[in-house]
Amino acid sequence: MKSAVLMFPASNCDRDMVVALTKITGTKPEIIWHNDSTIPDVDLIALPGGFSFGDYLRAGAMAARSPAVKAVIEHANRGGKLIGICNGFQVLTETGLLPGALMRNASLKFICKDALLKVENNQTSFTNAYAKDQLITVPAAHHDGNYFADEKVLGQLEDNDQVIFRYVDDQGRATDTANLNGSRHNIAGIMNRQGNVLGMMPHPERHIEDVQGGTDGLAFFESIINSLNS
Amino acid sequence: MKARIYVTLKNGVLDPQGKAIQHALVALGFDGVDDVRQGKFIELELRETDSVKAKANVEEMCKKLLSNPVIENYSIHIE
Amino acid sequence: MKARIYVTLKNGVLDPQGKAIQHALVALGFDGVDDVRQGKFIELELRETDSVKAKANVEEMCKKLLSNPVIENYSIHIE
Amino acid sequence: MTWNNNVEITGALVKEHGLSDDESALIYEILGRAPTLTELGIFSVMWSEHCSYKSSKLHLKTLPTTGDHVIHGPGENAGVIDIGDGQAAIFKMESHNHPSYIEPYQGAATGVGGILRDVFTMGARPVANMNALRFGEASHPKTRHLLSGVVEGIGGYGNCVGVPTVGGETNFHSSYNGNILVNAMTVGLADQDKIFLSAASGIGNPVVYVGSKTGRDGIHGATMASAEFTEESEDKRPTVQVGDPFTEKLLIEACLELMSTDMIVAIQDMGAAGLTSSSVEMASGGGVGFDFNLDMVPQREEGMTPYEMMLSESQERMLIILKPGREADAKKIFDKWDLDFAVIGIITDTGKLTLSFKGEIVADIPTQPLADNSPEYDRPWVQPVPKDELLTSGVAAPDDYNEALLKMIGSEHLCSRSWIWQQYDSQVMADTIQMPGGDAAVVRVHGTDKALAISTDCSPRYCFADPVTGGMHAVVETYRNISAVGAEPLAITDCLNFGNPERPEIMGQFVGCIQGMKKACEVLEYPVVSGNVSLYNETNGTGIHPTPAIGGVGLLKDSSKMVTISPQAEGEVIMLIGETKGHLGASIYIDVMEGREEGAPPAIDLELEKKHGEFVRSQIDKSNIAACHDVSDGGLIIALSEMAMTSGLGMNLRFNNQKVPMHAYVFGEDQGRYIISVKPENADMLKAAAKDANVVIENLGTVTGKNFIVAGLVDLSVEKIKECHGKWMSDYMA
Ligand SMILES: Nc1ncnc2c1ncn2[C@@H]1O[C@H](COP(=O)(O)OP(=O)(O)O)[C@@H](O)[C@H]1O
Ligand SMILES: [Mg+2]
Repeated sequence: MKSAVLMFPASNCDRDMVVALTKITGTKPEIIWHNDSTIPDVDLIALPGGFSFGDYLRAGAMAARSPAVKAVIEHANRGGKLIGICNGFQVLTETGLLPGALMRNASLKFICKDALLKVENNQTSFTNAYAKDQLITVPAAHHDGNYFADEKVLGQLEDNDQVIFRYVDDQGRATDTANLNGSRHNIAGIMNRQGNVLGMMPHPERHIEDVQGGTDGLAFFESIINSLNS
Repeated sequence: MKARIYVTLKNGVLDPQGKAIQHALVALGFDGVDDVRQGKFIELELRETDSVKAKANVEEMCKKLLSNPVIENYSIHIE
Repeated sequence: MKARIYVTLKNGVLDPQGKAIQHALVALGFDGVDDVRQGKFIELELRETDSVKAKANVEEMCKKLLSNPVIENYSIHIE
Repeated sequence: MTWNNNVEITGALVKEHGLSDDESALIYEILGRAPTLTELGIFSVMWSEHCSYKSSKLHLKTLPTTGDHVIHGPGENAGVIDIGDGQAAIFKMESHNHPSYIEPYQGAATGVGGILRDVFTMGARPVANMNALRFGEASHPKTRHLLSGVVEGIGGYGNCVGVPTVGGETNFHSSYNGNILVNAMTVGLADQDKIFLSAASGIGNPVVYVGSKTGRDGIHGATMASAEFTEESEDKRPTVQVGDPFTEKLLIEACLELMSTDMIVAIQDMGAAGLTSSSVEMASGGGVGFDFNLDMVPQREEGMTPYEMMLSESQERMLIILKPGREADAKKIFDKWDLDFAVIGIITDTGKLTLSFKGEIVADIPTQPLADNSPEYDRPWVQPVPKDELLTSGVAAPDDYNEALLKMIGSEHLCSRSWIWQQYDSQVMADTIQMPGGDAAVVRVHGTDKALAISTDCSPRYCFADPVTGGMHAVVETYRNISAVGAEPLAITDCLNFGNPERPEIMGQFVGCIQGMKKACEVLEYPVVSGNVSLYNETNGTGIHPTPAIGGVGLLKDSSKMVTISPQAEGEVIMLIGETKGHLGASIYIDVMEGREEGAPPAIDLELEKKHGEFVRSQIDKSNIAACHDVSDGGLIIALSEMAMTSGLGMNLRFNNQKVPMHAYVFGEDQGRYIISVKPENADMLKAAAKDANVVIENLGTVTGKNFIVAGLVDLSVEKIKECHGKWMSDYMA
């Protein structure tokens, strides 16, 4: 699998993403700089976490308007695979590739905590290596992860099985206490209708080795490789 | 000239910051506050001297960057 | 009645957000933007009906909570 | 007001600048004439306590600063130690106390920014942040607001720059009601052959300013940090600096990119006293002069005067000496990262700092005397007398140990700090292998099997009761915390926070703590490689508790050997290393249960600490230990219940204590102790090994079930203890 990681000023999980992709795919991803207007031909583009442009104005807002993102949108429109993790998810909603918006956490505080997620849909390019309804632990660390969309959009997301990950308790229930940040419908990650673009707040790339406290992030990347091979 | 832009959350969008402020006000003993909404206030110093043109230009800025139509409304004052 | 509060950074206080927004506007091709400052805009729904009393009350809220006197100024509009 | 550089330098003006008559006379002597206003400003900040260490220098010199691992000790921007394979760990701790009291968010944020710059200016990529915080008592009306702002500020800055904040410590005490302490530490990694120093050289080389523009921020910040607080100074508002972590992140990346080339001769961050101290340090360090054209300084505000430019403490700025002719290449890097880049001067052979502004020379000062002839005081001090030993017989036993345990663990002193650390990204960079909540934080050395263990510690109540023992204790506590994860303690940094040094008893506390630190560092072979002093932490004549915060760094050669405080499985055997004598003086127990702060702190046997540390480390290295936790605040039972809470597993324990009253055994804070959890099949071997090493060890029980049970004393569900432990701070901050 050929991949690339898009870097904005003050991206800060870019290295983590590069390490994860290198480990899992065996090849080092290319780096795309936010000012590049042409991007390499790859199977997967990853928008990493961080605080692009300081997260000033709105998280991801300025990054979403950068030249490289225009090219990334074209990549996605051609059916190319695209993931946005944390700040990357915020950027994707700001571009409109994914619906909704990510607002300040309901607690108004930054939250760094292992999140328990339920894999709601495993029939996707990003989750086929998980079992349906599998509970996985993935570290979350964000200030603006409170997913918002209006009822109509939420209804569409649910009806089309576009909600991929939800914050749940250890019984798999999407309760208010399990809801890390106040997200509508406990949403932690969603996919576009076509199934090639995914955004999520928690960081699978931080859980790929035992010493990091878990390896539940591995299957996320393995799923993408599976989907390209099938 | 100066442009003042007020960016507010749309009706129906929950405003955790506003809610927290209302809470804190009550805790401080201020009663009679029925609702609080927090938005952004952006001031631009523009080189443009024609207020109609300025307004059109700022409108464009709001659409392209300064507000997120999924959750926000904006209004513009030029002076 | 409604109170609108505009909280702005004092003169001379660095405004990293404003700076970044200005940069982004320029990058998007908007020229002629000399300066950008970002502040807060807070709307209160008050039960009070006397505008003088409301103003005094809101003034107190600004001092105690809504603004940070070390780096911010505020202004109040009652309607 | 028009600006006049040549105003008459009156006595009042000199005083306003915090300079004494003697100091003023020295200025005239150095210059051979009256200073200009700009020069007066420069002298005043350079000779402030904060920059000159005039009260502390004499005593700091006594600390051990060398050792096999030390590459650069104090004197550089940060300390540098050898961690093998040509790599180095670079670290330092610094205070941002006064600014954080005035504006907690920005004060704490800029504190983090400042310490990060001290570390990356030496060529290191910052890999971990720590924070040591002291707040006033919980009932003080300001505490909540300060705690909330400080934590948010630390998180706001550290999270954005993408450096994990991996641990710290937090105390509450009334002595900090008007003077909170915010000490921040950064640890970075570099290759030993890529370490950058600040001494300037090369006559004619360009001096380059990079980073943010200069505004009027924090003018006189350094002198503010050197003056006692009065109620009035809370109004000194516009001097607060605002941090821009976004720019800092770009600055880190741009500087590291520049450092990967061969263009740099020397580099220095602009910290306290901004352009002044950075340029004076660089020039005097290299024995050269600087010729600056201040018109070239990137300015954020209009009409800035030379005085303001030289004293501004605007954040996120660096000064770099480039090799000649490399300006354009270097500028390309800063352009890419959207940062200001300006050649503001050149190196001269005059030995002077010469500043011109709009064609006029506004300052012309020989840098050597400005840097080195700064006053050095031998302030009068009295050797502190330790408080009397507290007799255990005068301390009541609890009626109910269940309740006592819950009361202790649910107090502000011992409760979980998770409300704090959850606001910090502790995992960014994906190398954090031990998160906050344990004894030491552990971060991997990226791409290797090695890891660094880091801990910050100090028990101000011990230092208050007996500065010498307290100073020793702070060092020893980091040593134990680092040993407890299996790492070898290598070196420390310190942040010495004290009251007004002009009072002999405060100066005595300072000297006493240093005496204790010195002894501990010597015996443990654990040198001081960097540090910071913050004096005048005093409001209306009341000083803080002496607080020599220590930041220790250790090395784990094989990170897979690391242990945590969490027992791994049921059936493991719990053992206690070290002797329990039941020392209750200056303990958390008498504070929480009886509201007293009396007695001498527990004695410290440094040789024993060393022996126990070595024993624990060697057993961890042999993978004979499943979990380990040192015994500190709150004593044995607190340490045991912390282990139970982290694992979620219960314990069935029995205390075979015949010698001392049970409550003293349970809550006493005797030093040199560790609790280990050992697989049953390893238990006998471990005991034998302890015997061989002449280490006192005893069996306390086993890991089992869901309840925390001490026969005849305590029977509580681990869930219940956890709930109590987790509640205080989140309730307090709700
Ligand atoms: N301000 C803070 N920021 C981050 N972590 C903290 C802070 N205060 C305490 N902690 C963490 O809480 C845990 C307990 O702290 P402490 O009781 O000081 O540990 P110890 O007694 O082992 O030195 C440690 O893991 C420490 O890193
Ligand atoms: Mg400990």
